[in-house]
Amino acid sequence: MKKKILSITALGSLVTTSAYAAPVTAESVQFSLDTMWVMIAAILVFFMHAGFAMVESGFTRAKNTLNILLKNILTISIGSVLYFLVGYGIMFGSSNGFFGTTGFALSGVEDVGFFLFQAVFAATCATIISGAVAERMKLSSYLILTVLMTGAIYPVVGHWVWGGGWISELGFVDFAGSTVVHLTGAVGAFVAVAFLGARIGKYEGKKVNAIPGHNIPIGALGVFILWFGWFGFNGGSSLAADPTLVPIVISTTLLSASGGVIASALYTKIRFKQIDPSITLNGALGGLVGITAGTANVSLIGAVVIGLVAGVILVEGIRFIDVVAKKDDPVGAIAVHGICGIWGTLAVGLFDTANGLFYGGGAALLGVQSIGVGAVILWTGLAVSAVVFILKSTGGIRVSREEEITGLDYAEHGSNAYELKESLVSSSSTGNSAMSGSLVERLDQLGKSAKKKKVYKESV
Amino acid sequence: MKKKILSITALGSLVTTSAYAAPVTAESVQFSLDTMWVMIAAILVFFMHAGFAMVESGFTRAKNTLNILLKNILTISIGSVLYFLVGYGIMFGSSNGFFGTTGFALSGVEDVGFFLFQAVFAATCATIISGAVAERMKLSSYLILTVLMTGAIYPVVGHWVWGGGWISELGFVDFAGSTVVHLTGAVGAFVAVAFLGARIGKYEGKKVNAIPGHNIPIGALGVFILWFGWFGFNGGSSLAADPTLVPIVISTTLLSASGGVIASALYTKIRFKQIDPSITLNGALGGLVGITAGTANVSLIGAVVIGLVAGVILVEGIRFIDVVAKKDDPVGAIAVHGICGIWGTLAVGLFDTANGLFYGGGAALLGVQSIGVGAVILWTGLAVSAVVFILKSTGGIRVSREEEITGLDYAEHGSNAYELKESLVSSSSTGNSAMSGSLVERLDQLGKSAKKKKVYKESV
Amino acid sequence: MKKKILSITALGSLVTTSAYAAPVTAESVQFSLDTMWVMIAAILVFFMHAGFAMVESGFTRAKNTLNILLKNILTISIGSVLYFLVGYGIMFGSSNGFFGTTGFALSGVEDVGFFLFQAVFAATCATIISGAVAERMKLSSYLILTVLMTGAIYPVVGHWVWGGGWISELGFVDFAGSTVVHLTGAVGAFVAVAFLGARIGKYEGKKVNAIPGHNIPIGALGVFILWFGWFGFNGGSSLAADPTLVPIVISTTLLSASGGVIASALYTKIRFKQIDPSITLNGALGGLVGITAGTANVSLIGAVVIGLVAGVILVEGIRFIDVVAKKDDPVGAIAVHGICGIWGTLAVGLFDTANGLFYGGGAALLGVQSIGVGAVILWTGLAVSAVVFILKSTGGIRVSREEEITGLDYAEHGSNAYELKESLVSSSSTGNSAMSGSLVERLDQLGKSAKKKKVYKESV
Amino acid sequence: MKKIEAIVRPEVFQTLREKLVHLGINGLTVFEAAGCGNQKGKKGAFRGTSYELPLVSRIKVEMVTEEHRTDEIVDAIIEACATGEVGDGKIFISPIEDIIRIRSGERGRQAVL
Amino acid sequence: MKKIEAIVRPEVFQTLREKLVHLGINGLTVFEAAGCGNQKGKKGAFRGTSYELPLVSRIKVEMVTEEHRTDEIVDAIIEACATGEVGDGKIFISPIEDIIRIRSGERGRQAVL
Amino acid sequence: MKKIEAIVRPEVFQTLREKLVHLGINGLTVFEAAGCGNQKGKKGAFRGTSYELPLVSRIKVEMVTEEHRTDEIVDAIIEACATGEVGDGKIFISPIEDIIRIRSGERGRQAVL
Ligand SMILES: Nc1ncnc2c1ncn2[C@@H]1O[C@H](COP(=O)(O)OP(=O)(O)O)[C@@H](O)[C@H]1O
Ligand SMILES: Nc1ncnc2c1ncn2[C@@H]1O[C@H](COP(=O)(O)OP(=O)(O)O)[C@@H](O)[C@H]1O
Ligand SMILES: Nc1ncnc2c1ncn2[C@@H]1O[C@H](COP(=O)(O)OP(=O)(O)O)[C@@H](O)[C@H]1O
Repeated sequence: MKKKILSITALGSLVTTSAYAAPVTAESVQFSLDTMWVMIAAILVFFMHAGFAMVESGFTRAKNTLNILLKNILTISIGSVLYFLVGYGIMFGSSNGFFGTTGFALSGVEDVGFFLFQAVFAATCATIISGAVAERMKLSSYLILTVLMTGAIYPVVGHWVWGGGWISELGFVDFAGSTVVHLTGAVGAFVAVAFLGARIGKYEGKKVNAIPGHNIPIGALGVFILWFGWFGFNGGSSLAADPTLVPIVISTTLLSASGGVIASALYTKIRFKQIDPSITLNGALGGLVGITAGTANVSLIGAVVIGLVAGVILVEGIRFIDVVAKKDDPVGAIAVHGICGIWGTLAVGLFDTANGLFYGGGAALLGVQSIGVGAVILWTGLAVSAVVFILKSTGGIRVSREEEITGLDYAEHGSNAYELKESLVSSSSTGNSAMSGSLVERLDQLGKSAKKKKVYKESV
Repeated sequence: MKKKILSITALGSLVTTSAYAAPVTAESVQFSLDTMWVMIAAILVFFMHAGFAMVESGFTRAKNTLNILLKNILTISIGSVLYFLVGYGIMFGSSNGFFGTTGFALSGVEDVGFFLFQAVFAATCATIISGAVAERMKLSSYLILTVLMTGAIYPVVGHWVWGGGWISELGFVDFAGSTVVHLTGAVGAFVAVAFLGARIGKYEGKKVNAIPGHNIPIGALGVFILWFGWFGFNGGSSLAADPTLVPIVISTTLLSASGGVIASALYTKIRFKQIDPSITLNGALGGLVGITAGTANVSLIGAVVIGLVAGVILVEGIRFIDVVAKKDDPVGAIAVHGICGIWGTLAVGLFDTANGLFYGGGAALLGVQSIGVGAVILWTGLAVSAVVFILKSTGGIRVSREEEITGLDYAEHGSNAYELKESLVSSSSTGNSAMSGSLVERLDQLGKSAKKKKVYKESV
Repeated sequence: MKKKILSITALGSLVTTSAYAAPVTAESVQFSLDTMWVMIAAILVFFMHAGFAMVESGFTRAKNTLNILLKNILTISIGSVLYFLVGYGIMFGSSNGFFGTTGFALSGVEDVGFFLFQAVFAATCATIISGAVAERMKLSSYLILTVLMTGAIYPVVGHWVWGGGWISELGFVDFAGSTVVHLTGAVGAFVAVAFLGARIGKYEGKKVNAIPGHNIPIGALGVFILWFGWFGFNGGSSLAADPTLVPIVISTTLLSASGGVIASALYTKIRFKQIDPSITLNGALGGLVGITAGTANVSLIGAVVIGLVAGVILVEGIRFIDVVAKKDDPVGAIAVHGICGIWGTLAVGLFDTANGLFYGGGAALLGVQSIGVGAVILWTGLAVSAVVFILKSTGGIRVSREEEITGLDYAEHGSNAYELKESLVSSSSTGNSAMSGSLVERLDQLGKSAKKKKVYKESV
Repeated sequence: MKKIEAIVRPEVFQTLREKLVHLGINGLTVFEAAGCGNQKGKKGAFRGTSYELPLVSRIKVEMVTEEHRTDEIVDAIIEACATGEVGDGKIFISPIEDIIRIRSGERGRQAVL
Repeated sequence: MKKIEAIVRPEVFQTLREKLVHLGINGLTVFEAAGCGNQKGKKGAFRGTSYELPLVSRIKVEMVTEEHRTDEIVDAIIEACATGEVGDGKIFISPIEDIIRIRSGERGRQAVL
Repeated sequence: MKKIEAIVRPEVFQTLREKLVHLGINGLTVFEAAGCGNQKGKKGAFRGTSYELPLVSRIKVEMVTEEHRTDEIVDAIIEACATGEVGDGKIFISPIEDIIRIRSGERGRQAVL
């Protein structure tokens, strides 16, 4: 993305000189077109938040649905405002070598469209965490982490790679953010999950239990929405309506995601004897994360291969995180955004049609890509660890056992995501009410526990 | 929006002179670009109808879901056709001082793109009512009201403000329709609700009962879809692909909605001790309605503040309508579109960077904004009252008590939105059928009643 | 679409000559704009796959939901890759008279954007089948059919009509594919259904049983998403950002869909005494398929009429397929895409403002349109019959009776689309698990059968 | 001890519960049910095809109580649930031989106080 | 009076209902249930992890009837619901001491006619 | 034969089932239920309005067994389900006059082996 930034800020001066009333020239129209394309792309990226919200609520349990929806809508909201006030300045302000120090609250910034596109990216990075920590992290702790992710941790990474910082100087290629956005989010997720621990009932001794999602259709819709939005995520990263580039970016995006789906389906069939629908849906996301770094630099065939590999890596990655590393990630965010993010970044070193290893470009680019990945993991890992450690030491980051069993929706919000039976509830001792303690929903709220004869108090 | 209309209709002559085959000039390309942007925006606005449908069905009960979906899809359909045949002419036809009188069925109208953008707006205004009257208004009465809203009542308002009518002459600023679209819809909703009365079981003596929605995830999806579409709603209202304006409009829209979410979350936490997820989701809509009037005229900081205030006003507004005014509005449409619509319109008088009170522009604009608001409330209130009064006097606007208790889906359509149990139903005395009277769904259908020993006949 | 292809490939040479760094001219900007519009349209068409997935899962039973979602996401994935490798070459490669023979894996193809737009179309055609064969076709057989549809059968049709083949030479008008895409898909669906047979319990002697969908709200959302995407489907088929054409295409699309909704609602009211919500939602799709052929060639009034007629035809078409032809099509795909596809294609012969019968153009065009329809039915019917016949003879295309009764989700994937009760399941004999054999879901899984005292073995 | 099983319309359940509270009957367990009897089922329609719904929704309320209280409970049920329309439901009374409170292991009368 | 409780497979319920209608038995109440016994549960899989579903779905049908009709009802249930495969279910017969029709207050035999 | 009905907290059901399996009790049928008693309900809130949820979720487990096994089953239930907190639930024991295995028509003791 870096190179284009320069060209757009060069053109940026047009904004003042060729205002709308000024004479219309081919250059001014091209500038208008570039701007509109980036706006449309930003709107598509915004919509990815609907996708995250649906994926994360669909792949977790009904009793935590309101909470996860709330986390998602608050993430984009807090992320936008924070990035406006602070994050953008750190990411694209004039550098002190490590981060930017000007442009807070966009003071002195002319290119509002560029800010907007970057703002929806920042929130995307933060929301990756919400899925991994679902069903047990305190809302308040999560929100503090979101503030720091969008206000500081992510912008520093962004500064290094896209803001003209030291990683970009090495020649690191991350066109739309396999590393900058996805890996950063996933490292944050990994650290948070490590501090949080698994959901109750997930691991029992050597046993790994399955905790299936409650509404796969909306999860699947979420995947489609993410895929749809990703065309803006990758396509808009060209930052210009370039007819020689954008169609290629859109095509590699489509083909890699397709490869991810196909490979995940086939590989789960081989590995588990039947196609796993939930992992296959994740396969699309694996392919998308995988192509994000190289979307403008690889061939269409390269994109298919990157997607296919991502689809296989994803299946093993999910198993690894779940069974070997024993990190309880309900929606597979760490495997999707982290492991496939690393794959995608390194894949540029292999498939870049100019400098990639497979195209005779040698291993230099691959080396640079590895350094970039390492640096981002290190920084994000340390920074998020510090934040989460402090939060954990002061008040805790996890809801109580009772609240977790009851479900965060009822415990934190006194409400439920789905209808209860009308006839079984009264809102007063004198009146019939319109609500009810459904037999069915109640079961979900209570869940199981009590192995050790300890039952939580139900009065809240 | 008014000013731009002029410039586009000025350029409109290009359509005939510079047809596609004509020589390509910078002007003609800019015109193409403007047109494409407005088309894209219109498509996004169209999609808001999916958002309304999801919000309204998610926030009401399962037994009325088919009915509300039907109302939504019929609204956009009837709205489009009616606006084409009549509404556009009344709104943008040459004026008799009070409304337009030419251009019916677009005769003599060249700018089909402008019509299209306006048509999806008209349907938006009408569909606001469907949420407020949900779960009890007769489908037939609702449809007649929709015909009149899109064919006459809304176009008159539009004529006054955007069609060159008297309100616009005062200098009234309503860039994308906080007043024209949202307040108009909300006033219609308020009047309809006042005539309709509350749902059975909502108010019992002094008690206000909660009637929670049945599927908050799709409600949340609806909110995201609306937000997504709103970028077209506000962004397209520039009516031109202006790179100095559109990014600012998109940014103020994002930031105000974000502010609405943050404020609603915090304020419900303070007010009710826990964050209310359903109101927080509404908070986004409050922020969006709030910024709609001033989206092109306020600063980014101004947008954040407008959104934050809208988020607080919304919470109090919902409580006011629900508890004090005792108007039963299942989805909070009156507070979202009405109260935040008024706020947004007046906020221009405060935050307009050129003429706003807070920017040293004095109170003149605020006065004009107030007059506009008052005029729209008066006209819409009277017009809708007349319509609803006549409908109520002739045949009634409300389903029977029995139908309401059973649920409109079964009562008006003989069907259900969700699956019944297969094993409990037979479609004939001789055959096994594929349908069923589910234990669970039945409870929803029947609900409660019978305080006074009166039970409706179940045979339909 | 044909004519425009020429103009774009003419301009295509610009790609090499006027690369991004080259001097910006009005022509180059217009070319950029055209490309971006087609990209945006392609992204919208991609999103239609989310619509298909939601419509098809919402209108079928809960026990087959994962399977149908999987079919949908695999269709777009396999379709994209296959069309890239083979399909595009067959469709747009240089012709041997019958199909194209160059351009495989896009070798020698410059216009990647055009490929992309066509690729998402191809997958659309294939996915139409998935709805009709839902709830009983083996996943493996379905996927083989998808491979052949997107790799060969559809590209041949496309070659004839849009690739410069013999049908286009007759003057056949199918702007965006009522015949090429929709009818082709529907004929495939019809043939597949004919070979497959009906779902268990659908027809019993003379009785036709209803098998309602399990989640109409997501079905309705799917309809809205399809409608939204259709603006790209029709609008992008102009292949250029032509301000004199695109607004008309978008408007006819909106108005025809609206007409379809209105007519289906009214006509079911007349025919069945109450408005059928599920058919009314289909009405939008009927209107959309109906206008697809003539979207650029008919007047706005013509579009309304085409939609209204489509809405009525649809109702009778669904009844005809269901009750008279006794072809069990769970989502009504054959009526929507096939019958309305034929109507739409013939309607051009009537409503074309240049050559239509109703505009004094005589019956010539109507004749040509009929020939095109006949040819496509013949070719697709024969080709799909051959494929399905071979598949049926070798291994079968239908899941076992036991699997069908259990539901494909559990039978083919060991999983469920919705949450089971936590408390009733153990994942090991020693531990409490997080999953459960819900009373409720189980009922869905088991269904009914056993008329003849035959009960399937439940151990899987 | 007796078990009283009342099969009632869902919509009267809250009224019944409140009436029982007034009688001092706190303990009860309820189940969702569906039933048929003199009251016939309903018809539905989907895409123009109609189908029967032969059962109607019911709630079953189970109370175990001392013998001498059965009559007043039966009266309370009739009062709360009778509408006079076909389909009001039935009450079944059957013997219970022993009751145990799980929490304390108490048996018999003690267990339901 | 007797209460007949039949625990059956969901898929045979409609057949049973029709058979009972032919016998002139209209009144019954049904419940969703889950059970285990000689028949074992099933296995599921999610994201590569398998889990047990130890219970299978069942329907319980409750009919209160006069003593002399129990045998024909039991026979009808066996006829409608026996498949010969493990898991067909059980019938339990227990005493009912009184029946009240809520609508009319009628008791005993009258209440179930 | 006796019918043992245990009304228990949903979260202890799996523990109970495993304990019964160890006792050699395989056959049982379970139902979702909701109940109230000494334990009071909960409160919920929606859009700032609070409402009562007077019932709590319960599972009912039904086992029909030979008389001489009732005591050990009751003990097993208490062991698996007692937490000492109000709301642990009840066990009801009632007479069963006959049992039929639908599959084979076997009656009495044979039918539940
Ligand atoms: N013999 C019976 N055994 C069990 N339940 C019955 C019986 N008869 C009726 N019921 C239950 O009582 C409900 C009402 O009975 P019904 O005969 O329709 O009305 P009423 O009691 O007013 O005559 C039925 O829906 C069914 O659930
Ligand atoms: N002792 C019992 N008490 C209560 N219900 C039982 C008992 N034994 C079996 N059941 C119920 O009967 C069903 C079928 O019993 P099962 O032993 O599996 O088959 P079969 O009756 O054919 O031998 C079980 O799923 C369970 O619901
Ligand atoms: N008299 C009763 N008849 C039927 N069910 C009862 C009765 N009393 C209690 N129950 C059931 O037992 C559950 C627990 O009873 P409760 O009185 O709350 O606690 P405890 O048994 O610990 O004193 C209740 O939720 C209800 O389902």
